[in-house]
Amino acid sequence: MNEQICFYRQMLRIRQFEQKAISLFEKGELPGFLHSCIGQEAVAVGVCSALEKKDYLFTTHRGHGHVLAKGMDMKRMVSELYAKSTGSNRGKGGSMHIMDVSVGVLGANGVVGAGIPMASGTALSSKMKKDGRVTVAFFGDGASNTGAFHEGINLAAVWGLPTIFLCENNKFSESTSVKNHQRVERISERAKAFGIPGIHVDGMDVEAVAKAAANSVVRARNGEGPTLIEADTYRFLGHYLGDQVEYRNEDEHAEWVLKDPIVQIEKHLEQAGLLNEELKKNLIQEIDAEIDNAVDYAVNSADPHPNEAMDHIFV
Amino acid sequence: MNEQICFYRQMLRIRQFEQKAISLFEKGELPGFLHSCIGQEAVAVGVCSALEKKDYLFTTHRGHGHVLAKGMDMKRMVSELYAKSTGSNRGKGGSMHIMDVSVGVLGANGVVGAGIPMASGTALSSKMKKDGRVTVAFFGDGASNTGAFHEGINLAAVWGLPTIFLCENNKFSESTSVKNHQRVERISERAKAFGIPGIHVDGMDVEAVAKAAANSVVRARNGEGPTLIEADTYRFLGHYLGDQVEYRNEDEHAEWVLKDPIVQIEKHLEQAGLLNEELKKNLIQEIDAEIDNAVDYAVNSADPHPNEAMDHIFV
Amino acid sequence: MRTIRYRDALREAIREEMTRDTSVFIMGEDIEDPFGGSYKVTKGLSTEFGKERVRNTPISELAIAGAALGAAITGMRPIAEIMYLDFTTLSIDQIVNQAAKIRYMSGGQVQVPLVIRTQEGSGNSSGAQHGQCLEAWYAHIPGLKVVMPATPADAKGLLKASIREDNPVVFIENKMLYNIKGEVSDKDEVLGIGKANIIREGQDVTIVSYSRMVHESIKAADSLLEEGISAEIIDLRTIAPLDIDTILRSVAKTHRLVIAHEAVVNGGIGGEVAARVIKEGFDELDAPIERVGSKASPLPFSPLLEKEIVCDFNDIVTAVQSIIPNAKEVTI
Amino acid sequence: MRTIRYRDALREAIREEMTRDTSVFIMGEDIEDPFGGSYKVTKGLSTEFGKERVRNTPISELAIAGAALGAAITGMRPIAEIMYLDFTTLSIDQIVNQAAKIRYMSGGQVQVPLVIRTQEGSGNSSGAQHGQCLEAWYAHIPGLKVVMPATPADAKGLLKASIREDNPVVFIENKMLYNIKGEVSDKDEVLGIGKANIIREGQDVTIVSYSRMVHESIKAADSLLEEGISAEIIDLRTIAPLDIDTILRSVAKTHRLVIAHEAVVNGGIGGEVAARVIKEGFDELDAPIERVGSKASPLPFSPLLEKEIVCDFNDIVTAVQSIIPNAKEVTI
Ligand SMILES: Cc1ncc(C[n+]2csc(CCOP(=O)(O)OP(=O)(O)O)c2C)c(N)n1
Ligand SMILES: Cc1ncc(C[n+]2csc(CCOP(=O)(O)OP(=O)(O)O)c2C)c(N)n1
Ligand SMILES: [Mg+2]
Ligand SMILES: [Mg+2]
Repeated sequence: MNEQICFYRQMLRIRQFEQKAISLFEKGELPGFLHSCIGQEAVAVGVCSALEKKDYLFTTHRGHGHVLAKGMDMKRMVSELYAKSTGSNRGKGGSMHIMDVSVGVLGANGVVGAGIPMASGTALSSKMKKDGRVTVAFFGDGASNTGAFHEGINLAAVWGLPTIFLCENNKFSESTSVKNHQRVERISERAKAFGIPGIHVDGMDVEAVAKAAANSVVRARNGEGPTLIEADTYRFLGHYLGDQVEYRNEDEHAEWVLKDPIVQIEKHLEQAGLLNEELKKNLIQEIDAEIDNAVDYAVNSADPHPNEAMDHIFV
Repeated sequence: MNEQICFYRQMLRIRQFEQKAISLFEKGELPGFLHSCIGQEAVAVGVCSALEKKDYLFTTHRGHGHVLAKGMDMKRMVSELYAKSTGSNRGKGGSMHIMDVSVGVLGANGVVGAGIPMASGTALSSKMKKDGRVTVAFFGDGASNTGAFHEGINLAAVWGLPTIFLCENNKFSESTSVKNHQRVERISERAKAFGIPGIHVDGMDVEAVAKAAANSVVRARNGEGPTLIEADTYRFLGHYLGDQVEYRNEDEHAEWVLKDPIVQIEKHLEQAGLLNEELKKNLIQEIDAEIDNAVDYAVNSADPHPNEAMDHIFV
Repeated sequence: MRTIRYRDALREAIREEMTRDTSVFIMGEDIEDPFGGSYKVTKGLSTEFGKERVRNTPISELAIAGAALGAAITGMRPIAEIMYLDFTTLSIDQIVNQAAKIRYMSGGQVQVPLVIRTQEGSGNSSGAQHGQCLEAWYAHIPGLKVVMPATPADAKGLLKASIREDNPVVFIENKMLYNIKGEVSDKDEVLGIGKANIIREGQDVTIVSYSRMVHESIKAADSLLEEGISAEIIDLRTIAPLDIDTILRSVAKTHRLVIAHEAVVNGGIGGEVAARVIKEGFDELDAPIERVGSKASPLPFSPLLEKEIVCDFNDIVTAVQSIIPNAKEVTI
Repeated sequence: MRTIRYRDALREAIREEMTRDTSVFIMGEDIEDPFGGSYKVTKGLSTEFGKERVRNTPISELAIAGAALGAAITGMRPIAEIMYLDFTTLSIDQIVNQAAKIRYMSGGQVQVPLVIRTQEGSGNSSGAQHGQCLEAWYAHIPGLKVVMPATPADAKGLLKASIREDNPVVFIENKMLYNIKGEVSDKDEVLGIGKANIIREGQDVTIVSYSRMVHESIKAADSLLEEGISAEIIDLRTIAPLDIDTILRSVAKTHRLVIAHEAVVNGGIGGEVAARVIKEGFDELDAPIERVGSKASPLPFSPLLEKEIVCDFNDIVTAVQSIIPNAKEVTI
């Protein structure tokens, strides 16, 4: 498949997935919380296009896009959202702790910033074992104010570890605008504190993201150390499902919605004659079928047995 | 007194004090640990020359110079090192926790970096109360790798607080060379992460330090927010008394000893005809008399009564 | 008297203290309007008092606690909100190594009128990092007071007391209590920190509890009453200092003790209470002391598994039954 | 058998495990040669194994623990040295919220062969932030094992066991023990985590202890023997899991129990031990359980005041005497 179509398809898949998850959540089918990544699909797809299956990935509470793009099996993923025994984490993790070691997804995290030092650690592992893997840690603009960010990246810088620190600046930390939680203009500037390259990229442009990620991955695999990438993007919905988003600046929002990464690539592909309504409909159908299939699988899966509650605490 | 002579005298006072403390410690008279600031006197004196008595100061385990320069009473200070009841902290703090609220010394700290967020808090207090005070937080190159550094300074930046973050880059974090614990060339560059000014200054030149500090204090008092100052200096002795310093690069050491801030200003004053052997001898005599007096006071002070052990836990 | 929710009682306490004393202010993540805090406790406050006194912070738990401490030792009375107790792990150096000790280390030069407000508790599938009950950690630290209200009235009266307190207080709410309603006085009622409350008198067994488990204890006592067992329920309200006298007096009457908390049994406050009672009330005890708490596991996401791990009134009933061999007639 | 120091025993354990298994490595502040660590435990190791496997870190306790955890879940066996237990407060999110839970949260997808090595203890005027005994915190967390050796032989055998363990271990040394000497086997002896050790048999009272207080317990027992009281001494060695069976068996023999640790009494492990014994050995007890620990205060700098706060063998003697009304003849 054409690379661009491929990107498009993956972004669409994430968008459709998130929309389905929202509707399930609203129907009360999914326990816990849900943090939608709608609007940020280009970052997930662009970054993961530069990765191999063996590479490691850390994500956040807003991680569905990342793990789908990394290749996580959708059935096990949806089952986890349903807290079923067939879930990737056997129902013990949920959206906020989703993990799939088989495709290098080393976990979402409920503690903002906490994946960053862990990512330095897996990259250290790779460096010591010379296994050629790189690690990507996704996190948000809000996370870039945590001590974990500073300590974790500094350590990777000092040790020259193969890590990509991928900051999705989606303009919000919960209800707080990025303008009010930091004074620095560009988060990529923070790379200067560590003596590593800091790259700023349009996070609504999947190809730009893919290129920046690919360059950083090459650097990492060559032993040249970590890179901090800031992808400029926007959280189209609330912080979590149920957030009333009263704090949102509607002009800002409207401006960003115009930059919808999926709409952008659609236009692009249409102009290039690579996409038409027919193909689009087919893609959506195919994607929705996969999603429905995954939901069916989850719904029909067994709950965990109560006896399992005390399993997996110790080896 | 001429300002330069005044600087010189204060630096000399710190140097003589530290030498006395070392000899007392080596004789086994002082409990706990001792971290000498010999070589770093110009930073303490330069910075404190820009402060008023009401201003707040946070220091570290290596803080004797700072608190002396801030105007702490030497008798209460030595008594604290002796763990006497007349000590500033009544013998409960020691060198690593020395505090004297009466001159704005809000404490040394045993946890590297921990004074930084506290300094943002006292500055917040000043901002809210409009009391015109500024806060200075001293810390080392090693401390600039802590999460506390990142979070504490970011908060002060976001809130535009009247704080001066004063990093003494003395080239070591215990035994670890600054080259091995961070990759950034200049710690002052780290200011970029917060969108605040970062200033690099020769920490062996007391006047340069004084000027940089004065500028930052003006900024702070004018409500323009915090400044990060990196003062380039050198730890002439080991990390603590007893450190064998086997890790030291002797060439580097020799180079820095040539920049001894006290020797530099002596030369300067001599050339300007402001200092001669006579005056120098007098100054030292006067200083030593003060120190001996303080030591006498401490030695003759009572130990804390055992009953005081459980005092001061709660108000 | 009005009937209001726990969350509103907390807000009233903050509001009244901010009105009363201009040195009181609050800082934390996302507490400003219109969001008004993750659990909406601060809703309306930034609108009323302005963003100088109701301050949103970056995600910087260490700096939140540290800056609040700095403000506290220089004449302000900060309330620092840490969104989840789980995240106080990131502030804990400032709480434990600094705030709890600075008065002592300085030989009494400063006082620390600092409130760390946070919340804990399971029951809504928040998973392993959004519901831990770690109050025992804070209760182990000399220099800290630890307050854990179970009702709207206590929430208000104890938060007011905590704000007026000149020592650092870790004030722990429970997320499942925010919506419970209860009567709250219209007056400026400030409760005493360190005083337990006998919320129901009884003869056969003493149930000591606090925070959410108080409500489970009440359910358990109701159910026990049906089989003729009369339980006295003590709500500790403050776990440090511990009101051991109230407990001992009750045990001297009932001769049986069950301690119930949501925290994991092992290492929880229950052990401390048991050990104190053993030492100071040894001769009063007619049966082993039973502890009820959650199983020694991280919290699972699955609601079904979560129920397996977390204790409830049934566990209290079972514990009581295990030390009262034969159900008796109702004695009150 | 050789007689070596505790610190050398620890070094031997690390050295042997690093030799045996190339996935073992160590990271921490100032651990490389020529400095060799604040307490010189790692002296010589970076020279022998290289700086790839013996890694100095920046002052970044959160990142040290987090990076070690990342390495642990991807096939390495890291030892993370945190210079003082007081500073583990800065790592504790990674230890407690991440390392202790990641296996559980992931439904068993990873194992966590991680050792957090640190040290605690008072006695050298280090003050309030360089000597706290907070092991009870870690013992309260499901998913962690907590090891606290008292002797060189245990230090070696238990550190080797901890390094081979596939679960996270918080390994807590005591700074005043580094120079004590003891016999250590020449063989590759790996001890079992979770097994207490009866280090002296006795009839009249059981003294349960661990880490440095084991040595104070021995002094106390010697002194008690002179007045005719025969004490059995149990060294827990591991406080999580707790070897309750060994304790119960001993109490079934002596019918009296004293628990001694350097940590503050209130909220310490002593409460947990007492509560377990009360529940499972209620009928065996002839006297209240006594707990010996430090007073509820931060540690003062003054050596004189420090001695006031920290418990020692005298306190153990007094505690034993308080539950044995009349000194008897020597029974063994
Ligand atoms: C340490 C910590 N503090 C606070 C929270 C609560 N919280 C969850 S998500 C979030 C905002 C995160 O913002 P950002 O990093 O920008 O990620 P985004 O949600 O925008 O994807 C906060 C404050 C948390 N989970 N962890
Ligand atoms: C959080 C923390 N980690 C480790 C230590 C041990 N320690 C004490 S001083 C020091 C080095 C500090 O280096 P730097 O900040 O450069 O200050 P300097 O000693 O050079 O003045 C270390 C690692 C500590 N006290 N606190
Ligand atoms: Mg964001
Ligand atoms: Mg330094």
